Amino acid sequence: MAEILSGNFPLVAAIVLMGIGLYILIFRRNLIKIVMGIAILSSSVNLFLVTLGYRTGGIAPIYTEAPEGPMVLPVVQALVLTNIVIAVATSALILSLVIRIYRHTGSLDSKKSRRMKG
Amino acid sequence: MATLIEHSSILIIAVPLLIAFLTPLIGMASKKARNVVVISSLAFVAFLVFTLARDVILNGIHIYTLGAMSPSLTIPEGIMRPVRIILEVDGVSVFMGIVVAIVSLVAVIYSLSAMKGETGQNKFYTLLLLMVGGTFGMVFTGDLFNLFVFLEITSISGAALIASRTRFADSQEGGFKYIVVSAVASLMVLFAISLLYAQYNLLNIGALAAAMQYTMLDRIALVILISAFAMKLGGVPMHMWLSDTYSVAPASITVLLITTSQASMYALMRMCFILYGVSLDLAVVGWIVIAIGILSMFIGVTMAVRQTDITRLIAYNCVCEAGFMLVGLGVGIAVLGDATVLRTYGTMAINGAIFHMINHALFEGLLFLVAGAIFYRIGTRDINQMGGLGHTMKLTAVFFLLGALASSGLPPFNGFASKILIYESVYQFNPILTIIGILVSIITLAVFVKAFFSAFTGPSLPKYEDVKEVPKTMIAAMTIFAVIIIIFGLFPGLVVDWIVRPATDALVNQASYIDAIRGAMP
Amino acid sequence: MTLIVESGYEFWNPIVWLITFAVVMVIVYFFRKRGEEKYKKGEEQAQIFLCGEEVPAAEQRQVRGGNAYWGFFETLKEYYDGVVRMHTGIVNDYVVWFVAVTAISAIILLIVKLVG
Amino acid sequence: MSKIVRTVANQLMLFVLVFGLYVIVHGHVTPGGGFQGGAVIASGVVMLIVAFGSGQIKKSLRERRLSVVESSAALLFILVAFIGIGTVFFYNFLVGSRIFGDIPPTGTNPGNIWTGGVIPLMNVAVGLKVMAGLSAAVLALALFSGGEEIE
Repeated sequence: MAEILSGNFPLVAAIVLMGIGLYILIFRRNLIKIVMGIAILSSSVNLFLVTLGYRTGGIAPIYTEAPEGPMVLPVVQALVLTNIVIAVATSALILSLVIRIYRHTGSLDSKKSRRMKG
Repeated sequence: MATLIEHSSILIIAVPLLIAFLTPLIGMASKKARNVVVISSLAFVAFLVFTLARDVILNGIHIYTLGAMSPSLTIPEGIMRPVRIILEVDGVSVFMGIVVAIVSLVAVIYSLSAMKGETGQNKFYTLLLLMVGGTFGMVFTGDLFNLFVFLEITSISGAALIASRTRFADSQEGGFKYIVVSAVASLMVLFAISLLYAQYNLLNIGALAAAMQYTMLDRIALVILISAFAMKLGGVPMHMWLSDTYSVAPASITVLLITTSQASMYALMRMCFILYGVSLDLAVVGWIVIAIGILSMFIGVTMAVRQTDITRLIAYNCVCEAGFMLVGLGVGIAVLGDATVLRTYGTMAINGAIFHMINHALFEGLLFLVAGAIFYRIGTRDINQMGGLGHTMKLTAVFFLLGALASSGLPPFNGFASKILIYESVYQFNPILTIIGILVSIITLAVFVKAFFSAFTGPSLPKYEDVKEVPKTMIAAMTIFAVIIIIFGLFPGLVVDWIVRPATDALVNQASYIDAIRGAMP
Repeated sequence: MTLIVESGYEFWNPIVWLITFAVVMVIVYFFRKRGEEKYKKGEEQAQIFLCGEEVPAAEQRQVRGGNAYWGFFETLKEYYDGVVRMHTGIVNDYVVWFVAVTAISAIILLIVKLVG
Repeated sequence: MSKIVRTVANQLMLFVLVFGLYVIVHGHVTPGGGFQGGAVIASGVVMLIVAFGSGQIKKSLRERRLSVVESSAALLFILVAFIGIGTVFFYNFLVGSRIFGDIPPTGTNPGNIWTGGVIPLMNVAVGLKVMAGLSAAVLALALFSGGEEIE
């Protein structure tokens, strides 16, 4: 058990982070916390992806003064970078919308600030 | 011309992106020039889409590798799998491309006068073109990660556009809900993609489909993909964001949001039919999709009857129409493994679902544009405040009636042609589904009777006596939709033969999709 | 014939439908033509008649959309109470539904794998 | 903020700029690239906003100019991709030419900056775009939460 856990520790951490993110998104009604929940969800997926790209003994694929040895294929790294960029854009947009919602309704609670239901 | 067709799949995505960043610069100099550039670029894109569609339907799948002549050209050599971004355009892709091309052109024409008084118009057109480019990207790409990126591009630009009228509190709320839901859905899509990548070290859809083992992780990935895309297309019970969003966005943006929902449905089809294909538990997955579809039909339409906000009413009707497509697709998935059944009614169900997609975009688009026109003139969306508008806005009333009749599936409009395909094929699969479908259609008619009579008929109210018909460009936009609806209604056979059947053939023929990507590799 | 949508064992041809519709319209027009011809526009008979009462203003005459289908909602009251309560409009609940649907479908697929 | 903070921030901004530009320009030979370098510079702008207040920064960083820089940078990126369309979109047409055209040996090498073809150009474009875009976003958020409305 301990062996499996130590080998897959980053994967377990990613799943735990995903659980935390979804927990925040489900149970926290504060709009800022919802933004944080999305950010945590995004990081969990990033962690998961980066872990997939790890190869024992592989070196980073940067040729500039690299040591000898097998290099990893940097696909997941590229994916994670793209996802980080997207996450930045998403958070900036959501935060500006949250500010606007607060200005209009005077509340940061997703239950109190809603206008539409039914 | 041959070169143009060869490059058209990337040009269709890249030209809107290029013009998107050109518009703020032109818009600072002259507004008129900006409008001309935006419209002409989208017209050029539409032209490219049609030529590409003709070529794909006649000559088969197009493959376009970005950045190199061959999909597997790498340094160091020896990586025998596609690692580059590859666009793979088949029948379904060009079908969706045609939908997006028509709708985006109409949306831009409509917003010329509808958004005239708003601030930040340069950014509005930038975001609109980004959204169009993103939607084209979603339907043309052959790469799972690229699909995710374009999904996010459409989500982010869509949310910014929904909230673009900053003076309305509910617009901000709608934009917030849209971006939260989209972010969760697309992050879960990325998680599913990473589950697939973990096993096969592949991101290309065709190559993944060839390698698919259908292990436990694949099942989890499939479930996440289905529910995430079902959320993005507004399937019950994950549809609640849709009514909140569609009802508060500017009308021209709502029309584009419909196409992004359609693109999500396209992605769902791509995952089920091509990526997993016959290897998945067809009956179970088919019934899951059918269950979402039936729920969408029923809850969508019963909620629509209740609404007093006209755009919200149409938005719930959108949920209901999406249910029809899901039922058709679900039947198609459920019988995919059995070749004879597939031939007798399976392809017909998929035909109906795909034909309904373009019809849905047309008539719901028309209805939303009409609702936007009413809002433009009287400044309210509340049905209780309206009345007697038909006395002054005669053309708008006619357009609403046209869209309503097509949506409720009355002959001889296009909605009937696609719905009868779904009814009759689904009847052979399970008669109860058809009975529910016809019932739902009847309630849909009741929904629009309520909306039409309380908005357009009745004595002309004194407070709306000086309401005029909307500006000419808005009328022109609605006319385009109306004319296409009538043409599709009168000649459904031609449409089915020319664009719908090639799309269905591409969907049920997983092997040709895989072979196309294999053929491109050395 | 490409103008026809064939759906297995039925077909739908809008041209035939339109011709039938036109014929029926001609018959209807024929009957209508045989009716009274005394009606003239702009006279007293074009006015609204409410048993001699005064005709209310346009706002009062207008039937509001919110009043439509009252009986329908009254009959389906229990259904609507449940469904409307489902649509809370809180963004957290949207995520709950997504997680729930994912979990249920995953469980279904898992059971299928264990059974079959 | 106090005068000490302002002065230090003023001096530090130079180093932040240099480091950001270094990350952008060396994107194709070392870790980093356009987005990372642009984000470094934008974080320098955040430092200035914290030190001087958003109202002061708004005067020197005009919304309109940032928007122009952002759009033209994005345009540059797509145009570079478009030029390659003689072969395919995103084709690296500069390899072997005079501009960034050196072809490095495959394998370990000392890191020649004059390589990479269009990739350094795209890095610069992305760096400019991220720098302008993120600064504008941060500035707008700062002004926003302070109660000012921005176009």
